[in-house]
Amino acid sequence: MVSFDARSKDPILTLQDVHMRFGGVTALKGIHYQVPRGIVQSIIGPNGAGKTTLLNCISGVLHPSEGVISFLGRSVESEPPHRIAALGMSRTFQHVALFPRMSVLENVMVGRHVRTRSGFWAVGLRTPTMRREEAAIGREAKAWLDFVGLADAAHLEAGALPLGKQKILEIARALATDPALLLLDEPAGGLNARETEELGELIQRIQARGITVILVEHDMNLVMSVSERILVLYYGQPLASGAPDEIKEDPQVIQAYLGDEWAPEEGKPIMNGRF
Amino acid sequence: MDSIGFGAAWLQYALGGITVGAIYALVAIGYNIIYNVTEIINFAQGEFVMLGGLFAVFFHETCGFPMLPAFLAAVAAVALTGLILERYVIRKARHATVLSMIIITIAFSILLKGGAMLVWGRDPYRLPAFSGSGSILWNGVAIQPQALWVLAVSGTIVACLTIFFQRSVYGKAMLACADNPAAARLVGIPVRTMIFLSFMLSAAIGAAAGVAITPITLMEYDRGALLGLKGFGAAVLGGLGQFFGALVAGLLLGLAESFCAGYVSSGYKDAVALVLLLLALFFKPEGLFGSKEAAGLKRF
Amino acid sequence: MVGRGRNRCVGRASRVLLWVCALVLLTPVGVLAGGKPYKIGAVFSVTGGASFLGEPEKKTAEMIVEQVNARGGINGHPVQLVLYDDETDATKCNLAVKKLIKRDKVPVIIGPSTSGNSLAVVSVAEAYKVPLISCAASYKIVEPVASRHWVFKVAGSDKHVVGKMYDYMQAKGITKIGIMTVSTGFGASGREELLRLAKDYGITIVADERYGPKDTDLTAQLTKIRQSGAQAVVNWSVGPTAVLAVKGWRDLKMEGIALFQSHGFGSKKYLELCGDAAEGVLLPLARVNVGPLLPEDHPQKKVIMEYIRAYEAKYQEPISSFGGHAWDSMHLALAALQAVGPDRAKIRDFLENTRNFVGQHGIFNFSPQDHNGLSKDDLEMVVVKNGDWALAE
Amino acid sequence: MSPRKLVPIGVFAAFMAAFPWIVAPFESVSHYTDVMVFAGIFCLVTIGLSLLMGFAGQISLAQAAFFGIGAYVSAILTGRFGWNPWAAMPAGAVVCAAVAWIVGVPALRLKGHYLAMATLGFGVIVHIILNEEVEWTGGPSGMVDIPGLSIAGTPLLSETAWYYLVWTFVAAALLFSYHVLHSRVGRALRAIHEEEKAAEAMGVPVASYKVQVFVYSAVLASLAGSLYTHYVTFLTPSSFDLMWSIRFVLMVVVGGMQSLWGALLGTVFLTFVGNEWLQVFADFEVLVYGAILLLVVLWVPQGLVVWMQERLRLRRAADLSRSE
Repeated sequence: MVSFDARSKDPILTLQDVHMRFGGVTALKGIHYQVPRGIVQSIIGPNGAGKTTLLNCISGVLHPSEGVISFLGRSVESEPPHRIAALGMSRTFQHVALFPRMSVLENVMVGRHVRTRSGFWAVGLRTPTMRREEAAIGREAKAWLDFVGLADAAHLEAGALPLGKQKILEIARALATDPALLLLDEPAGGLNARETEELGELIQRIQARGITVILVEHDMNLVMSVSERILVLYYGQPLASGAPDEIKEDPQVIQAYLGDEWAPEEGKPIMNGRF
Repeated sequence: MDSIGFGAAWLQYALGGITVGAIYALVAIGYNIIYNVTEIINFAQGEFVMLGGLFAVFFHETCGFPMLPAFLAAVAAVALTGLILERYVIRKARHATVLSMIIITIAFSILLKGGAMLVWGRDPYRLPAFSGSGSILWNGVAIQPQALWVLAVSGTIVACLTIFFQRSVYGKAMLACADNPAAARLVGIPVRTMIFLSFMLSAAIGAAAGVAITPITLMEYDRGALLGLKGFGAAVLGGLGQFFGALVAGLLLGLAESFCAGYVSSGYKDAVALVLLLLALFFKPEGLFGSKEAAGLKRF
Repeated sequence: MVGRGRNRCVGRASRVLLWVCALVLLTPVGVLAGGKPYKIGAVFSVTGGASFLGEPEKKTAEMIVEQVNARGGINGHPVQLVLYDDETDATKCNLAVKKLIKRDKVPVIIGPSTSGNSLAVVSVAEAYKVPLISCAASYKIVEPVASRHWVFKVAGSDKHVVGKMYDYMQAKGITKIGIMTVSTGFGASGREELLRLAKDYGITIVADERYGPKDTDLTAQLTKIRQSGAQAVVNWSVGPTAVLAVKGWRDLKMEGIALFQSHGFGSKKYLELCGDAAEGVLLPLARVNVGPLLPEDHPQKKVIMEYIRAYEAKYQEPISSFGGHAWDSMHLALAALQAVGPDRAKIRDFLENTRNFVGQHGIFNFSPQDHNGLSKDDLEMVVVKNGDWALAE
Repeated sequence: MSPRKLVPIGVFAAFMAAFPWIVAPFESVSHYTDVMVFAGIFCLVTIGLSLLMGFAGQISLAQAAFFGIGAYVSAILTGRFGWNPWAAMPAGAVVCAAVAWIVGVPALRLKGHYLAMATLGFGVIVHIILNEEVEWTGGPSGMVDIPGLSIAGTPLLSETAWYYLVWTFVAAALLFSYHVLHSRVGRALRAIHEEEKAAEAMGVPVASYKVQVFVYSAVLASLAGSLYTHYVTFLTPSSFDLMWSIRFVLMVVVGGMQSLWGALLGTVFLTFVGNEWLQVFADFEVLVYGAILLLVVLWVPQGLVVWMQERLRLRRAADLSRSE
C-alpha cells in the first residue's frame, strides 16, 4: 500500500482553471474543482461534455492547455502518465485497454510494475532480490484477482474473457498499482443489470480500503447508489456539483439532460432509471 | 581549354540535382498512391521502376517498337505486375500487421529482382533518349534533353494526380478507402477495386519513371533497391500521402545530394540526403507538407 | 550495333536452356572417360554487385572444362569443375571455399572474382594449405608474400595499370589530372595506386572524387574535375558507372580534357552502351581485348584468337577481359594437374616456379617473391575508335 | 521452468553439443559446422532483434549497422592499437550501446513505417561511413590481417573450437533473454507491444523501456560483430549493408516473432537456405529465396516455430479431450 495519511483533510485532487483546446475546439473551459480524500466522486454529463477528456488530463494522457492539476499536493499537469501512476493514481479506459494475448494473471502483474524495481540486469541474471520480488508480484496479483473474483480465470488469455469480466480485470489491474486514487472511465458500459450491481459492490469494497474513486459513468442507478459527490459537466464546464439527492433535483441538470419541455413541475420526482 | 566560369558549375550541380530529384519524386509518388488508399508502404516500388526500364528495352530493342508504343507497352506490362502483386499477395494478407506487410513487400521485391535477373541477365541496358542524344550547351552549362523529359513526365504526373485525387469522384473514393475502409464500403465504394486500381496506378507511374530515366542512368536487374530507398525517403520527407510534397521533397533530396557532391565530398552525398531525412523524421514526422493531426490519426 | 542488341534478349531464354543442358552434358562425360576425375574448385561472383566479373569467368571456366574433357581429360583423368557462386558476399565466399576444401576436397581453387572476397579467403587458403589462384587485382592478395604462401593471382595489379597509364601521360606532357573512383574494392585499390604513384611520374592530382556503384548521375563529379583545371580525368570503375562517366564526359563537352578509363572498361558491351560517346577514350588493356590487332608473331596471338573463337561460338556474345582471368587461372591449374597430379603442395610449388606461361593477360613469370608474375609491359595503351578498340600511338 | 518444458530443451542442448561429432563422419555434410558458426553469430543478432521486434513490437532495420560497428571497433582496437581481443569486445559493446542510445531516443518516439525508415536511414549512413573513412576502416577494399582469438594462450583455429565458443555465447544470450522475458521487464515489453497507452498508464516508462531493449539488441549485435571479426579476420563494409539488416529481420519473422526459439531456428534455417540448400538452383537462387519468404510470411504469418508450437498445443489438447 502507498503510505499516505488516509484521514488527512486536504483534498486528494485539485483542479485550478483547467482548459483543454484541440485546434479550434475547446473541450474543457476553466474547471475549478476539488476531490476530497476517501470518497467516491462521480462525474456525469451528456456525451461530448468532456468527461473522458478531463480524465485524460488528470491521468497525464493529455496535457491541459492551461491550468494546474495537483495530486497529493504535487502539480502533475505536465507529468507523463507513468510518473503520475508512480505517485499513486491509476485508471481504466472507456474502451477496455487490456493486453489481449497476455494471461489474466500477467495483466494484473503488469499493474505491480510500478511498485517493483529490479532492472534489466537484475532480471536477466535472476538475482535473489529479483526472485523474491517476482514471487511477491505473483502473490499480490493473485490477491487482487481474488479481491475482484477472477481467481479462477488466472491462466486464460485476457482477450478471451467476456466484456463484463474484462472490465473487472481492468479494475483489478489498476488496483494492483496500489493507487491512492482510482479513475474509472464508464466501467458499466456494456454490462447487464446484475454485473452493474456487482460492480457497485466492488466500488464500495474499493472505497472501504481507503482508495478514493473518481467514477465517470452514464448509468444513473450505479452513480446514485455509490457516489458521495457528483460533478455534472456540460459542454466542458461544470454545471453543478453536490450530493446525489441535490443533483437529482437540480433543474439545470435535468434541463441539460432532458431538454426544456421535460423540466418537472414542482414536487413531481423526475423519472428515474436510465435516460 | 574552355574553362567555364564558377557560376556555371553551380548551375551544373543544380541541373544534375534536379534531374536526379525528379527521379526520386516519381518513385515517391508511387509510394504515396498506394499509401493514400491502403496505408501500406510498398517496398517493391523501386522494382516497378526497374521493370519499367527493362520492359521498355525489351519492347524497343527486341520487338522493335518505336519509342512511344514501347513506353506505353512497358507501363502496361508493369501495371499488370502491380495487379498481380495486389490480387495474389496483398489481398491474401489483408489482416497483416504493419511489420509483416513491410516484409511481404520486401519479399515480393526480391522475387521481382530474381525474375528480372533470369529474363534480362545481369548486364546494364540502355534506351536511346526520347529526343536525340547529346546535350545542349546553354551559357556554359550542358543540359541533357532527356533530363527535361524526366522533369516533364514527373510534372504532368503530379498535376494529373492532384486533379484526379482532389477533383474526380474516383479519386475521392480512393482517398475515402484509406481513411475508413468500412465507411467507404457502407456508402457503396468498391474498396477492393479501389485498392486494385491504386496498385496498378502506382506500378504504372513507377514504370513511367523507369522508362524516362533509363536513357540517363542505364537500367539493370538490381537497380531498383537504391531507387526505392531514396524514393521512400522523399515520400516521408514530403509527408506521406502528399503528392506535391513528394515532388518538392524529391527535388530537395536530389539538390542536396548534388550540392554535397559538388562542394562537400562526393563520397558522402548519399549520407547527406539521409541525414536530411532523419532530421525530418525526428522533428517533423508528418513531413514538410503533412498535417500533425492527420499523421497522428493514421493507424500504425 | 542496334541489331546486335535485338536478338540478345530473345537469345537470353534459349541460352538459359543451353546452359542447363550443358550442365547435364557435363556430368556424364566426367564418368565416361574412366579414371578418378581431377577436381578443380572455383568460386565466382556470378550474381550480386560483381556479376559482370563472375558471369564471363564462369562461362569461360565451363567452356575450358568441356574442351579438355572432349580431348580425353588430363593423363586419362576427366576434369570436374566444382563451381559455387558467392553472390559478391564475403561471408558466402568464406563458406564456399571451406566447402570446396573440406567436402569436395579439391586440390586447387580458382577465383574469387573480387578483391574483397579474395582477401576474405586468403587466411582460409593459408590455414588449410590449399593453392588458390585469385582472379582479382588488389596487390594485397599476394603481398606480403611471407603470409601468402599458398595464394596466387592472375589479374594484373593496379600498379601495373596505373604505371602504364602514367607512362602514356608523361609521354603526352600531361601533369595535372583529376581522378574519380567508384566506392567498391575495385575503385578503392585503384585510387590508392593512383595517389601513391603520381609523384613518381611528376603528376599532381588536382581533384579526387568518389561515387557509389549504383549512382545514377556523375555530372557533379565531372563538373568539379572540369573546374579544377585538370588536363586529363581518370575514371576508375567497372559496370554501369563506367558508361555513365563516358556519357557525362561527352554531355559536359569535356572533349578538351582527355578521359582515361581503368581496365574495368574493357568489355565490348560497355562500348555498345556508350555508342559513339566513347570516341577517343584511352585505357590500358590486356592483350586479350585487342587480339586481332596484335602482330602475327606475337606470342599471345594464338591463344587469344583461339579463346575468342571458342567463346563467341559457344555463347554468341563478345568476350570480356574478366573472362580472360578465368582462362589464365584454369590453364595454370590444368598445367599443374598435368605435371604433378592432384597434390596440393606439389601444385603450389609447380605454380610458384612457372615461367613464361603464355596467357590472355600476359606472359606469367611466377617466383617465390612474385605470386602475380605480370608487369606493365603485359598491357597495351588502347583508344576507342569508331566503336572498337585501336592501339594508341 | 516446469520439468515438462526442460526435457525438449535438454535434448536440443545435447544435440547441439554433439553436433560437430555427428556431422564430421558424413562426407557431404562435414562442412556444416562452418555454416553453424556463422548461424550462431547471426543468432546473437536475431535474439536481440526478437526481443526488440517480436516482444516489444519495435521494428529495426539497423541491426547490420550495429553488427558492423562492433566488428570494426574490435578490428581497429586489436589490429591497430594492439588491444587484447577480449578487451576490445566489451569496448565495442559500449560504443554500440552509446550509439544505439543516441539514435534510439529520437527514433523510438516514431512508430511503424517512420520507425522503419529512421532505422533504415541510420543503417545506410553507418555503411557509408565504413566505406568512406578509408584510413580507419580500410574502406571498400576492406581491412586485412586482424588477429584471431585465443583462450588462455591457445589460439582458436579449428571450426569446432569456434563452434563451441560461438554457441556458448548464444546459449548465454538465450538464457539472459529468457530470464528477461519471464520477468516484470519482459511483461512490460509485451505490454508495450499490445497496448502502449495502457502500459504507460500502469506506470511502465514506455519510452525508456523501448530504448533499453534497443540498446540491448545493439549490444548483442556488437558482440556478434566482434566474434565475426576474429573468425573471418577480414572485414569489408558490404557485409554490413542494408540487405543484411533485411535478412536479420526476415530470419526473425520467418522463425516466428513470438518466441526466442523462433528467432534461433529461423536464423539457422535461413542461413542454411541462403548458403547451402539454394546452391543447386544457381541462377534461380534469388527467385527461390524471394518465393520462400513470400510463402512463409503469407501462409504462416506467425512464423514456422510458433506455427509448430500451435500444432503441438492443438494436438496435445486434442489428446487430452480424447483421453477424458
